[in-house]
Amino acid sequence: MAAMSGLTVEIADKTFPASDGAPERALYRDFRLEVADRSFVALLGPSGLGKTTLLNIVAGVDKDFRGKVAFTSEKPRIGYAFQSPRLLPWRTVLDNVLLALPKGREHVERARAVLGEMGLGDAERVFPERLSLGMQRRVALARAFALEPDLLLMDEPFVSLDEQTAEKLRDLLADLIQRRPTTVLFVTHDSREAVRLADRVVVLAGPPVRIERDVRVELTPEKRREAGDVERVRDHVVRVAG
Amino acid sequence: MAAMSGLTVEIADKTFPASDGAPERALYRDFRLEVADRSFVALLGPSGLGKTTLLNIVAGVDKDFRGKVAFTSEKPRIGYAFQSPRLLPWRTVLDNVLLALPKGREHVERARAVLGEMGLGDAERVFPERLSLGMQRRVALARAFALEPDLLLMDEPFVSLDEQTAEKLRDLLADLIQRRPTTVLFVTHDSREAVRLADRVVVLAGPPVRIERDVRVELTPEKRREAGDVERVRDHVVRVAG
Amino acid sequence: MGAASRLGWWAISLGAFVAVWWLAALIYAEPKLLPTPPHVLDALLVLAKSGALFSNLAITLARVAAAFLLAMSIGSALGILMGMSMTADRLLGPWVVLFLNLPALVIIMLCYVWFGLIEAAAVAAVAINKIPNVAVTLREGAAALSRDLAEMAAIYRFSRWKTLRHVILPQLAPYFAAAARSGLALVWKIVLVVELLGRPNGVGFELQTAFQLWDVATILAYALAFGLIVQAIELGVIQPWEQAVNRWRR
Amino acid sequence: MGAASRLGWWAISLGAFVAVWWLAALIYAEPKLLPTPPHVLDALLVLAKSGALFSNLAITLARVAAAFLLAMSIGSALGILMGMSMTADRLLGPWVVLFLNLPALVIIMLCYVWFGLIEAAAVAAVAINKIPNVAVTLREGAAALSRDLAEMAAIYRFSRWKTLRHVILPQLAPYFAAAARSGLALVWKIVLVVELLGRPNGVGFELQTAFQLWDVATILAYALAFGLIVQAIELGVIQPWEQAVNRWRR
Amino acid sequence: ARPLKIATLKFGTVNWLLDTMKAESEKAGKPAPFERLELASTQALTVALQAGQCDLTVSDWPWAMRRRIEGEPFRFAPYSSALGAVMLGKDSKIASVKDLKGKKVGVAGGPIDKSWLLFRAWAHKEVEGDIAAMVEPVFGAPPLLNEQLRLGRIDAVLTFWNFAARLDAEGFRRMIDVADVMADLGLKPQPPMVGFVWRETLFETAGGELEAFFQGVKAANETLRTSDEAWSRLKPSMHVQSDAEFTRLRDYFRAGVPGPWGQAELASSQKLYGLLSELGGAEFVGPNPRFDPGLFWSPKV
Ligand SMILES: Nc1ncnc2c1ncn2[C@@H]1O[C@H](COP(=O)(O)OP(=O)(O)OP(=O)(O)O)[C@@H](O)[C@H]1O
Ligand SMILES: Nc1ncnc2c1ncn2[C@@H]1O[C@H](COP(=O)(O)OP(=O)(O)OP(=O)(O)O)[C@@H](O)[C@H]1O
Ligand SMILES: [Mg+2]
Ligand SMILES: [Mg+2]
Repeated sequence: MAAMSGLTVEIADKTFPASDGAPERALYRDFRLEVADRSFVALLGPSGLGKTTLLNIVAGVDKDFRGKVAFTSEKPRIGYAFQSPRLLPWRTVLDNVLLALPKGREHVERARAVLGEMGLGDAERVFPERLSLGMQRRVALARAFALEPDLLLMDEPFVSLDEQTAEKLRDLLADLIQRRPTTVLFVTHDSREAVRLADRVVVLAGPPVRIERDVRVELTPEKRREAGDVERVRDHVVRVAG
Repeated sequence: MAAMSGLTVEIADKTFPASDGAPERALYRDFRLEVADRSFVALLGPSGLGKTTLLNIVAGVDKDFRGKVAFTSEKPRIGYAFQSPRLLPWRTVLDNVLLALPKGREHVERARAVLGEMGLGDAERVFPERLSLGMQRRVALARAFALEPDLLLMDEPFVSLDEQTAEKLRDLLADLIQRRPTTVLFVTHDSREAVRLADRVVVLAGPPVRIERDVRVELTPEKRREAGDVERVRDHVVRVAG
Repeated sequence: MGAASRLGWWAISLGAFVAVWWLAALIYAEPKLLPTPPHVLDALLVLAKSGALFSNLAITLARVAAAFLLAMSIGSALGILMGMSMTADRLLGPWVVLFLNLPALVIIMLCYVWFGLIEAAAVAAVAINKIPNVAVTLREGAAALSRDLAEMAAIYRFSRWKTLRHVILPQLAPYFAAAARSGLALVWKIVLVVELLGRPNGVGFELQTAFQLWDVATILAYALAFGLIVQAIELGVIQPWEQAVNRWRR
Repeated sequence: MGAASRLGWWAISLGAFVAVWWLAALIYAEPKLLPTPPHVLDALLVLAKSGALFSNLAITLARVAAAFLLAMSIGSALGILMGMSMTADRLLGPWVVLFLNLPALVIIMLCYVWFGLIEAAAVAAVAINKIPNVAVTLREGAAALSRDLAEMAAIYRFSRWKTLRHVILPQLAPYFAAAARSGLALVWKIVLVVELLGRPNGVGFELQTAFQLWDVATILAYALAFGLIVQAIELGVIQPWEQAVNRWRR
Repeated sequence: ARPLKIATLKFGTVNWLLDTMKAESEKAGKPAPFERLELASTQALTVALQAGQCDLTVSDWPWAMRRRIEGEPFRFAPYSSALGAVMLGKDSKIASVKDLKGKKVGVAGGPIDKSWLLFRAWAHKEVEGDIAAMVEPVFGAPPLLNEQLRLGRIDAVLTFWNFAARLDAEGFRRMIDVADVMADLGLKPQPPMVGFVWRETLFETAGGELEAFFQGVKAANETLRTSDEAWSRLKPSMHVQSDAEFTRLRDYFRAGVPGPWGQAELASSQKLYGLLSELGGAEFVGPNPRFDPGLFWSPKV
């Protein structure tokens, strides 16, 4: 069974030093974010604020900060859909997904199934640079989904996708979360999308980054599909952020 | 004064050959698109259909097809905001913009002004990899805008930007077009955005790509800012596409 | 590009080479200084018939192969380590530069003196000569590795081996190709010197003898024989390998 | 990394080198075969006092510099051409492989015979030896150039020169660094051989004499002197350059 | 008795001596008293001796003397006194040393080659000052220099006797033999320069073999001096281009077969050493030159 995967990020200080004429950027100062186990938190905030940096800190690839990241369980399995696809261009689509998974037949099956659901069934053996950017992004999503992670970090996952495809992927994500309890940190610029998917929308402002607004979204799955309800909550999110 | 910059694309055949287990992709067959001088054409269509390929053909970097691209004037100046930023990572933000411009003081001024308007005033001397993806995309847009092109190709230019910033950039784009007559080919997945900006929304379907629906948007600039009118036209676009 | 077309181009290119050489030799008309291709072919046949060609080439090739493998593996390991770890680079960098610039003569001499005029000393001398070369080339590659992909590998918990095989080595492929090509050539050249200085056989030994007797045709015959072997390696191993590892490029 | 810290690490690393050498020499206890550092320093001082050190080093360095510049510029041009044009690669590739593997002896001999035992022949021989090396390294770099950026440059109508300077060369920087480092070393080594076979002066010539007299301390003194010069070039030119061209990496 | 291991150059003239020795032994039904390690360069020979890969090698004695002074217990026994010559172009106008002024002169073996040193000493009496400063010396490998003379790129060459013989056979003019140079310098009898070098310790491990070996050397030298048949036996392995060249080589070799080693030879060697240390300086003889007669050894007859 999946581990508990809530987390608390405390960043006493995260600053990118000045270099070569670039000014110093003090991104975070005494910042704290708690994410409950199995919750779906959407992060909204202006471009260049530090959202990606936050995900990198949570993922453990950015260690150059003062503060700490504490998980409820030890070492949750992390799936990270980066802002750019970060595929291995010299491995086929299928291999890119498989490399993130443990060995085993059932994993191959699962990878194939996820790719199929994402409309990449006939691209399994293609090298990533021969795909459109939207397809590459879907491969990266497939990689994160197929892993069935405890903690799923997503950095604007559904851009470069047409509305229909994006819709399908949102459903896939909902499925995944339902099948297996997962904590999700989801960066997006689309407030509608945030409300449609998340339990909680956190609007960030700064710098230094602070939580401007923390909106709980208490809609049933059905209501989330209705424009009216979504727009109502969204107004709430946007008005405050604006 | 700017040259005429309407164009006609005729693609008798555009096929990516099969390679290494990847199936052959016949993208275009007997496709034809006319873009009037100074018009703003938005292209909508599913991910992986061939929109980027179309822009590449128009831009002249993809020459491996049967057919032809005819411009009303000779050699229009082209600005292309690629789907990924394609900045020179070893040149600063300002240099990246300046390299696309002719030499001269007034061009430096203009590049600076455009960067400033895009909220990158303090990032002029930063190397691109030290920017957030949204900022990189803005630099790439600044490069295309500062050139004051006759023909502006844009491939999902406003993703990775928060709603506010995106809004500001849309205004900037409108300004640019007003100041100087420009023909725009604009790929997006956001039908609202398409309606808000374009004179004409072309919905593509396939493969092979065909024009599923060609909607003229006859809204005044004021009406474009009103949700009601936009949604009305959008319903038209989306219903047919769906 | 298919194997057939590759072979065709190769033939055209080398044909042109032979033509230029032949013409030059005819114009120069000094067979003692620049023999014509048939002259050299004759010398080659004489050497082949006597068996000297094959035995010497075999011995030299064995030394080249041993030293090459040794130098490539140690040098790559060292270079990748230095490229990826700042500390390793700072500590080992100056040593590498020093050894890189130690004259072959010095290394060969010291190896022979310390280990005796034995086969192992010869191979070691060549490998020591070549290791720093491989190391500096691969260090550049390792220093230019993509950070994005390394982070991806870390997050998805790729094992060390998986990271090396699927993330790092593919990025180093062009550096390997460069190191292998100029490495093979360098190793061969040093083996010649090593044989000259202390082995009683091999191509280097024969070349020196031919040089003393001013037998240019024989010298060119040996050079040609090795050149053809490398061309075969190029066509049969390196180029297919390169093509395979570059399949993914659009 | 600041210049001071760079210098510090360098000193630590070379200090360790000297320590290892010293220890080995003391244990081996055969000053004729492995002299201690003070021994070699003595030899260096003797050479310096007599002026032989400087005059020979100067002559050799001049040859190294000339051949290096020649080989780097021609080799780079050739390599970039081959990397960027398939046709050029197919036509010139086999030639490059052939010349790459032509023994130094052959080239030196033919250059001397055709041009006489003159300075130009020596420099040409070294350059010809080195050109294919540079070419194969830069070809790999040129073949791995980003297509995305090339397309960008084409659309924004970068001139040839602008494309070369701002798009192509920065991508080739690591290949240049590799070619320059191992190139300098190779050129120096071949210059030694060239001097040995047909020049009346220079370090190679002196090494030959020292070798005949079995004067290991003098041999190491010359090797050391050149090693230090290269270290100085490394610290003063190559590393600052590398740091400057790599500033942009995150 | 174990055969002695001798390191030689593959193309060296000492092989003619050793081949003859071997053939004569075989004719007498005995195995050759030595084993050969053929190497490709003079450096390789010294490395081989130094690294203990052979018992004996071939060298000139000034080198052995220097190493002996430096502490290597080397011994030396001569086998040849053949030396080089100054050769001129086929129709060269050069008649005497004076005419060499301003000309390009090839020198095999480098600036501290003993023949070159002696030639300079000798020329000193013919011209005012150092001939080395008056000509343009071109140092290089002997085969390269031969080619340069053939191409007319240099006007004269001072080279080793076997290379001189080859030029001689092709009709190039001989200006002066180094043997004559020595004679003019008062080095009489002409001291043999080239011989076998080995470590003193070899006497303990293979004293008898060494005696036997030098008996063989003496006998073979005698055979080569007198028998044409011995030379026709060697001819196929001599890489000669013409009969003229063969004859020249043979005659040169014969002229170089040294007589018995005695006090007179020792004295003239000492004189030569004095001359060389004066001319070549520390670079040639080492920092503290000293003539050690203990270097020379000759078999008891
Ligand atoms: N390696 C780096 N060196 C210096 N500054 C950096 C570096 N990486 C990011 N920054 C700076 O940190 C800030 C935040 O970057 P980050 O990528 O986290 O933004 P973001 O919120 O994800 O923006 P976007 O929505 O545009 O992706 C930016 O201003 C950027 O310039
Ligand atoms: N170099 C290539 N080699 C082979 N196939 C390619 C290549 N480039 C693109 N394709 C294929 O062509 C199709 C169209 O690609 P294109 O990038 O034009 O799509 P797109 O409409 O821009 O999609 P997106 O909205 O995802 O960016 C894709 O199916 C892709 O796999
Ligand atoms: Mg971001
Ligand atoms: Mg696209």
